[in-house]
Amino acid sequence: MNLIIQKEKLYKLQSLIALFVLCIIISILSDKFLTVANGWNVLRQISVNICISVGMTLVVLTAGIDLSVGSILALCGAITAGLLKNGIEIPSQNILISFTLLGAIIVGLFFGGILGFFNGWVITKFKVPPFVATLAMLTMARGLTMLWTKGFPISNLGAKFDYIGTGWFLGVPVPVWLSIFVIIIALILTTKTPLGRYIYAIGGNENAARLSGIKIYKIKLIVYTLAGGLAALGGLMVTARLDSAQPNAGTGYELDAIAAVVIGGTSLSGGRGSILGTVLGAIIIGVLNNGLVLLNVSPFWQQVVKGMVILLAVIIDRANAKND
Amino acid sequence: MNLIIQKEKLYKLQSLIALFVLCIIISILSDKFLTVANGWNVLRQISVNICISVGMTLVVLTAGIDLSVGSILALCGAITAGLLKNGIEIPSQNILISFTLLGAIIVGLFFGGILGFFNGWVITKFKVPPFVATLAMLTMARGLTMLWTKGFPISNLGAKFDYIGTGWFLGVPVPVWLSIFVIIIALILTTKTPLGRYIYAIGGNENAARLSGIKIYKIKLIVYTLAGGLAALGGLMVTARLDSAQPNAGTGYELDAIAAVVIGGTSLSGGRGSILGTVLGAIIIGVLNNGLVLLNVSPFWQQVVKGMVILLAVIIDRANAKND
Amino acid sequence: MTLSAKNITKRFSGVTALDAVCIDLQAGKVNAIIGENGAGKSTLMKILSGVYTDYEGTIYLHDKPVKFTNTKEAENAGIAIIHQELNMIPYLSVVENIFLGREVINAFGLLDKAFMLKKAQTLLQKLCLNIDPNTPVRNLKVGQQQLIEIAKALLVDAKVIIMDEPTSAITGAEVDVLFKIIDSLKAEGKAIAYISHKLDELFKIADTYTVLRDGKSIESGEMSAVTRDNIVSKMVGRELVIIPKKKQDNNRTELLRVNHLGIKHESFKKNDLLNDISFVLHKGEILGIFGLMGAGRTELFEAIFGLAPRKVSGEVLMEGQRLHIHSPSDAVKAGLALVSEDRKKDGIVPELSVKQNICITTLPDLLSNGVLDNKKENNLADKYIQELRIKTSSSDQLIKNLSGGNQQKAILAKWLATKPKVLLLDEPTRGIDVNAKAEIYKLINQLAESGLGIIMISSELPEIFAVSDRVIVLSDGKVTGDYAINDASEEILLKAAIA
Amino acid sequence: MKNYIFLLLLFLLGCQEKNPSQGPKKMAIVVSTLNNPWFVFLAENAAAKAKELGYETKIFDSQNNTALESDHFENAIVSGYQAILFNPTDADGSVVNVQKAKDAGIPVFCMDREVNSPDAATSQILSDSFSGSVAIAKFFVQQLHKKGNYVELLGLVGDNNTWARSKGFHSLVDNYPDLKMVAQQSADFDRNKAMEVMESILQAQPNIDAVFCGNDAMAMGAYQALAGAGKANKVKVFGFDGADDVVAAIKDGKVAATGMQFPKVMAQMAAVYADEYLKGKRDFPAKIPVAVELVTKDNISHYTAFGKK
Ligand SMILES: Nc1ncnc2c1ncn2[C@@H]1O[C@H](COP(=O)(O)OP(=O)(O)OP(=O)(O)O)[C@@H](O)[C@H]1O
Ligand SMILES: Nc1ncnc2c1ncn2[C@@H]1O[C@H](COP(=O)(O)OP(=O)(O)OP(=O)(O)O)[C@@H](O)[C@H]1O
Ligand SMILES: O[C@@H]1[C@H](O)[C@H](O)CO[C@H]1O
Ligand SMILES: [Mg+2]
Ligand SMILES: [Mg+2]
Repeated sequence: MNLIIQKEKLYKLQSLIALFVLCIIISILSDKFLTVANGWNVLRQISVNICISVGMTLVVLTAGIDLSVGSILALCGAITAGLLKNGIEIPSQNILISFTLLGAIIVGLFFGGILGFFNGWVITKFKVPPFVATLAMLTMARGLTMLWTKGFPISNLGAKFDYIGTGWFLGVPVPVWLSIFVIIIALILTTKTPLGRYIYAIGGNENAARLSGIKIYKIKLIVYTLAGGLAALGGLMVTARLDSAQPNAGTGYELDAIAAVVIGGTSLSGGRGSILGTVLGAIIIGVLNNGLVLLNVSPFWQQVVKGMVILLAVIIDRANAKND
Repeated sequence: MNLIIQKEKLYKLQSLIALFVLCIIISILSDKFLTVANGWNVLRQISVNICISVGMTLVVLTAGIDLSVGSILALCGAITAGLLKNGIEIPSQNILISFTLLGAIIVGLFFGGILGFFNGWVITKFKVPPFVATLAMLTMARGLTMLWTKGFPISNLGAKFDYIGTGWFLGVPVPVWLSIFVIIIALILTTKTPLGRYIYAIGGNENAARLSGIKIYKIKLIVYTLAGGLAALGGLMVTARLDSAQPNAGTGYELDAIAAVVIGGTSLSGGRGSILGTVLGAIIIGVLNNGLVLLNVSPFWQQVVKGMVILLAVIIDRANAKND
Repeated sequence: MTLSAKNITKRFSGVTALDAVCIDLQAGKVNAIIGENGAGKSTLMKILSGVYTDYEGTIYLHDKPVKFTNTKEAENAGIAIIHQELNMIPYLSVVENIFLGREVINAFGLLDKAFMLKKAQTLLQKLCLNIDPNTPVRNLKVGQQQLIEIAKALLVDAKVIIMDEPTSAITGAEVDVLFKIIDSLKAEGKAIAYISHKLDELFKIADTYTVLRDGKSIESGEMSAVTRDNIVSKMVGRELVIIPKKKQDNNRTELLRVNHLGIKHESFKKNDLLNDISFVLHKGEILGIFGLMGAGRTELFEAIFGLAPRKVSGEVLMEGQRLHIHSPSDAVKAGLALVSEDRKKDGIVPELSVKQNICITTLPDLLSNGVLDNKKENNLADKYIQELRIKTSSSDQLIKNLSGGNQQKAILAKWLATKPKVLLLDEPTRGIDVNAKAEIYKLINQLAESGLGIIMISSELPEIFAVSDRVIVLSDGKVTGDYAINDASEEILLKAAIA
Repeated sequence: MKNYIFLLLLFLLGCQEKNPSQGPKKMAIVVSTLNNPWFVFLAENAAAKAKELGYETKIFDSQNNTALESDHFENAIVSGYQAILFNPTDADGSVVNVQKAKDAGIPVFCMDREVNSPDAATSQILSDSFSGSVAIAKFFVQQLHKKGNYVELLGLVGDNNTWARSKGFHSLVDNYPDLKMVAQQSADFDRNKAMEVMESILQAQPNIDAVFCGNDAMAMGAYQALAGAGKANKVKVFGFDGADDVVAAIKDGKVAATGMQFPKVMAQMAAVYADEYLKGKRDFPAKIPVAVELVTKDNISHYTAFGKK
C-alpha cells in the first residue's frame, strides 16, 4: 500500500497504541479475550460499523457529516427484506412483482445510493449544511422505514440471504470478507485516484479546490451517494445476520461511526485522515464493547467506562501526533 | 436591543418567513392552532429546548459542538430530585444530609456547570475535538445517571419544586419566564459584552483571536460551562414538569438543540449566528411538532414530514440570506 | 490581441468594484496592471479567469467572444492565473497541490504518482526551490507557497498567464528566478498580466501598463514612456507626498532587551530555528530586521510574543524587567503588539466587521455600565478608519470584503488601539500599494516619535532604508549583522543575509 | 426590524380563543414508543376498536420520553379529544400527565403499564409483568432442575418494565443458590444488540444453561447468537411478550418459554371502557390486571402472536 512513502499519514495510526493498551488490559483481566473464536466474534461484530464508517470517513474528509446512515441502514435492510419476502403488490392491477435474491439486494443497495444522493443534492444545490440535511434524512428515512414495515419486523428471509450475515467463506465470516472488500476499494479510492485526491482537497480548502477547477458539487454527490450505498450494505448485513429486518435497526449507529472516524484520527473539519485510521477506530470500539461484556461490567458502569476509554484513546492519539 | 444597528445579523432572521409560512399553513388546516391555550402550550413545550439551544448556540459560535446536553440534563435533574427526596446518606457514619429546595437546585445547576467545565477542559487542555469530548460525556453522564438513579425514576418532589415546571406567574408559565430570562441574558452576553465578541472571534478565526491576546481556553471553558449549566436548568424544568426525574430523560435532545441552532442561521463552522435566530429555530421546531399533532398526521408520516419541513425551513433561510 | 476585455462592470452588494473597464493583453508582452488597494485589479483578473461569472461586458480571446462558467473552462481555453491570496490545500503535499485538478492517470485510471513527482521536481528545479515535493504545503513558508502557486500556473500550457502579486511574499533571488521565467514565457509568445505594488519590478519586467483607479480604467500605454512618478500620480489621482524621515535624537532609553534567545528545532537532527539572538531596542527607535526567506525572522517574533513557549530559551526584558510571556495575552499585557505576516490566517476575523476587528484588542476599555458601548466602539473605529485611510463602505462592512491592503490597515489599527510600547511588524506592507505604504511609513515614524519602539521585519531593502534607524540581519537563525542605518548599504545587508 | 416586530405581534395577537367547535367524537391513543412492534400492535388495536365504535383516532408516539408524552397530553387536551387510551412511559413520570387530563375532564384509560396514582386514571388495564416473570421463573427453575449457570439480558436500564421483569424473575430464582447468574447485561430490548452481547458473553461463559431475556426481541437475538455458536440445543432461552417470531420458535423447540401478554385484549378493553364512559357509565374498576400467561411447548397450540387463538 506504499504506506512507507506516506509517512505524513502514518502518524495517524497512533491510535494503534491506544488499541494495544486496551487489548493488553482486557487480556490481563480476561483469558477469553485473546482467543481465535473471540477474534472472529469481534471482527464480525464490527463489520457493519466498518462499512458505515468507511462511508462516513469519505464524507468527513470533505468536511461534511452524515447523520442519516443509521436510518438508511434500517430502510434499505427493510426494503430488501420486504421485496424478498413479499415482493411488490399493485392491488389495483392485481399484480404481484416478486424479486430474486439478487434483485432484492440490488434494489436495497440502489435505494441507499439514492438516499445518499438526495443528501448530497440538498447539500450542494441548496447549500444546506450537511448536519441539517442528513439530520432531516435521519428522520425521514426512519419514518419511511416505519411506513414500509408498518412498524413490524420482516423475518424469515431464507438461508441464502442470511449467508451474507452468518456465512463463512474460506474460514472467514462473510461480513468480514465484505468489510475487507470495502476497505480495499476505499483505500484505492482515497490514495490512488483523482477522486480521492479531490475529496481531501475539498475538505482541506474548498475555495482553493474550486479555483483549481474541481467540480465540488460532483465530488460531494459521489461521496454522499457512496455513504448511502455503504449504509445500505451495512443494512443488508444486519438484516441477514438477524434473519430479520428490524424497523428500529441502526438507531444511533451514526455516532458509533463518527466515533470510529475521529478515534482513527480523521479531522472533523475535513482534509485530514485515512481509511486505515477509521478501521483502527472501529476495531477499538469493537474491542471495547466486547471487553466490557467479557468482563461482565455492570450495564450502569459500562457507559461510564466506554466514555472514558473513548476519551483516553483520543487523548493518547493526540498526544502522540507529533505534527499539528 | 439596538438591533436596528446590527443590520448585519438581521438577514439571519429570514427563518421568520419559514415560521410564518408554517403557521399560516397549520392555522388554515386546524382551527385549534391559533388559540391562546395552544400558544402557551407551544411556548411551554419549547422552553427546555430553548435553554439547551441557547447554550448550544454559544458553543457552536466558537466552532464547537456539545452532544452531551441531553445526558447532562438527565443527570442534573436526577441529582436535584435525588437530593431533594433522599438527601445524601453516608452509611458508614450513619449521617443523612438533607437538602433544602434551593440547596438541591443549586447543586444540580452547579453540577451541570462542572460537567460542562470538564468538557471544556478536555477540549482545551488535550485538544480533543469537541465532537468526541462531548460524545464521551454523553455516554458517561448517561451512565452516571443510571448509577445515581439505579435505573428508577425519582418522583414526588413536592409542589414547590414542581412550580418551576408547572407554575404560572403573572399569567405566563414559569418555564416560559425562565426561558425568556435565559434569552435576555444570552442576548446581552453575545451582543453587549467582550465575552460575546470573543466568542464570535474565536469561531471566526481562532488564530487571529489568540494573537489578539484573547485567552481562547478561558473563553471556551466559560462557554462549555454555560452550556452545561443551561442543560442542567433544562433538566430542572423537565423534572419539575413531570414531578419525576427520569433516568432516560433528554435522550436525543442534542439533535433538537442543534437543529434549532442551525435552522436559526448559526453556522456550524462558527463565528456567525445569533441567539434570536436560535430562538426562532426552536419555535419553528415546536410549532412543527405541535402542528403535526393538531393536524392528525400519523406518527410514521410525522417523521417524514418533520424531516421535510426542517429541510425546507433551512432552504428558505439560505435562499433569503442575501450575504454569502 | 491575445485577450481583450471590453467594458467589464462588476458589482458586489453595494460596491461597484469595476466600472466599464477595458484591458488588452498582447502575445509576448507583459502588461502591468497598476492601481491602489481596492482599485479592482484582482476582481478584474478573477473575471478573466472564470472565477466570477456574473459581470457585464465581453471578453475576447483571439478576437472571439468568450464567457466562462467556471475556472476549468478558462484554463482549458488557455488562461492560467496565480491568485493574490494563496490557494493551497494545507494537508496535501507540494506535488499534490501542483497537480490539483489536473492529475495524471495511468491506464487503470489510477494516479500516476511517479510521473507527477518527476514533473514536479523539474518544475521546482526551474523555480530553484529546494524542497521535498512530498512535504505537505502547510509546512512551507508563505514565500515557498507562493512559488508553488507559480509552479501551478506554469504546469498549464496557457496562452495567457495572470500573475496577481506573485512576489508579495518572495524576495531577491526568488524574484530574479521568476523574472527569468517570465522572460522565457514572453519568448514563447505568452501574454502576461502582471500585478504588483513593487513599482520597481514593473519597470524591470513590464512592456505595457494599464492603470485602474476606483474601478475605472484610467490609462494604458508603453511602460517605457512613463516614469515612476507619472505612474504613481495616475494611480492616486494626485501627487504623492513623500515624507522625509525625521532624524532622531540621541538620548535614547532602553525599552526592550533580548538576551540569548533561542528556539530548538523539534527534530534534534536539524539546526536550531533560532540561535543566541541578542539585541536592544530603544524608545522611539525603529529596528529593521532583514533576512532572506526562512532566515528565522518570523520565529523571532513568535518567540518574543509567546507563540512558541515550550521550546524557547533566553530572556526578554521590557524596561529592565524580565518578561514572562507564555501566551499572546501575556505579550499584549506586557505592551507588545504583533502584526503578523499572514493576515488571512492570523490577522482578520473574516466574519466580523471592520469595526469589530479594530476593537477586538481593547474591548474592556469600551464598556459603559459593564456593557459594550456602541458609541465608543464607533469612535475608536472611525478614528482609525480616518487616520489610516481605510477604504471601506462603512465600519460595519465585513472585513473579508475589504481589499488586502485595507485589511492590513485595519489590523494595524487594532494594535495601535492597545497603545503598545513595542510594535512588532512582520512584513507590514506586504501587498500594500505605494500610497498606502507611504502612509504606513509616515505612521510608523509618528509612532516612533511618540516613544514607541518598533521592530519591523521586511524583505524589501528600500523599505528597510525608508524607515529603520538600525537594522539587524538574520541568516539561518543567527544574527549576522547589526548596523546603524547610515552605516548600511544594500550590498552590506545582502552579504550578511547570505552569510 | 420594525416589520418583524410587527409580524411577531400579529402572531401573538392572533392567538385568540375560538369557540371549541362541536366536531366529531375523537379518542387519542398515547403510547410510550412505536419503536417496538409490541406497542405498534397495542396502539393499532386500540385505534381499530375505537374506530369500530365510531371515533376518530390519533396515535401519539411518546418515544419513551415522559416530557414528550407531556406535550402530547397538552396537545390532545387542547385539540378536543374526549378520551385518552394511554400506555404510560413511566409509572411515576406519567402521573402528572394523567392528572392534567383528569383536571381537564378527559378520562384516561391505561393499557399495559400502570401509573402510580390511585385515582388519576379512570381505569387501568394492566399487564402484570412481575407475576408473569415469576411464572416464567418457576418454569425456569423446573427446567434447569434448580441448578446451572444462566445469563440475564435486561431491557433498557431506564425502563420500568425492565425492572418489573427482572425483579419478578429474581424474586423466585434467587432462592436457589445453585442457580448462578454468570452475566447480567443490557441489550436495550433490541434484537441486534442482544445477539452481539450474547456472542460476546458466550466467549467468556461458554458453559451456560439458560438465558432469561426481558423481551422476545432479545430472546430471538440471543437464540441466534447461540445458534451461531452451535449451542442452541444446549442452552434454554426464555423470553417475554409472545411475539410471533418467538411463538414460532417455541413451536420449533428453539425457545423454551415466553410470557404471553395480551395487548389486543387490553387495547380493546380500554377502547370499550372509554366508549362506555362517554356514554355515561362512571363506575369502572380502578385496576384490571390482565395475567401474563406462561407459554411453553406444551401449551403453545392455544396461542398465536400476542394472544390466544
Ligand atoms: N466579495 C466581495 N464583496 C464585496 N466587495 C468586494 C468583494 N471583493 C472585492 N470587493 C471590493 O471590490 C473592490 C476591488 O477589490 P480588489 O480585490 O479587486 O482590489 P485590488 O485592486 O486587487 O486591491 P489590492 O491591491 O489590495 O489587492 C474593493 O473595494 C473591495 O472592497
Ligand atoms: N512549520 C514548520 N515546520 C518546519 N520548519 C519550519 C516551519 N516553520 C518554519 N520552519 C523553518 O524555520 C526557519 C525560519 O522560518 P521563519 O518563518 O522564521 O523565516 P522568515 O525569515 O520569517 O521567512 P519569511 O520571510 O518567509 O517569513 C526556516 O528554516 C523554516 O524552514
Ligand atoms: O411489554 C413491552 C414489551 O415487552 C417491550 O418489548 C418492552 O417494553 C414492554 O413494556
Ligand atoms: Mg488584489
Ligand atoms: Mg516570516
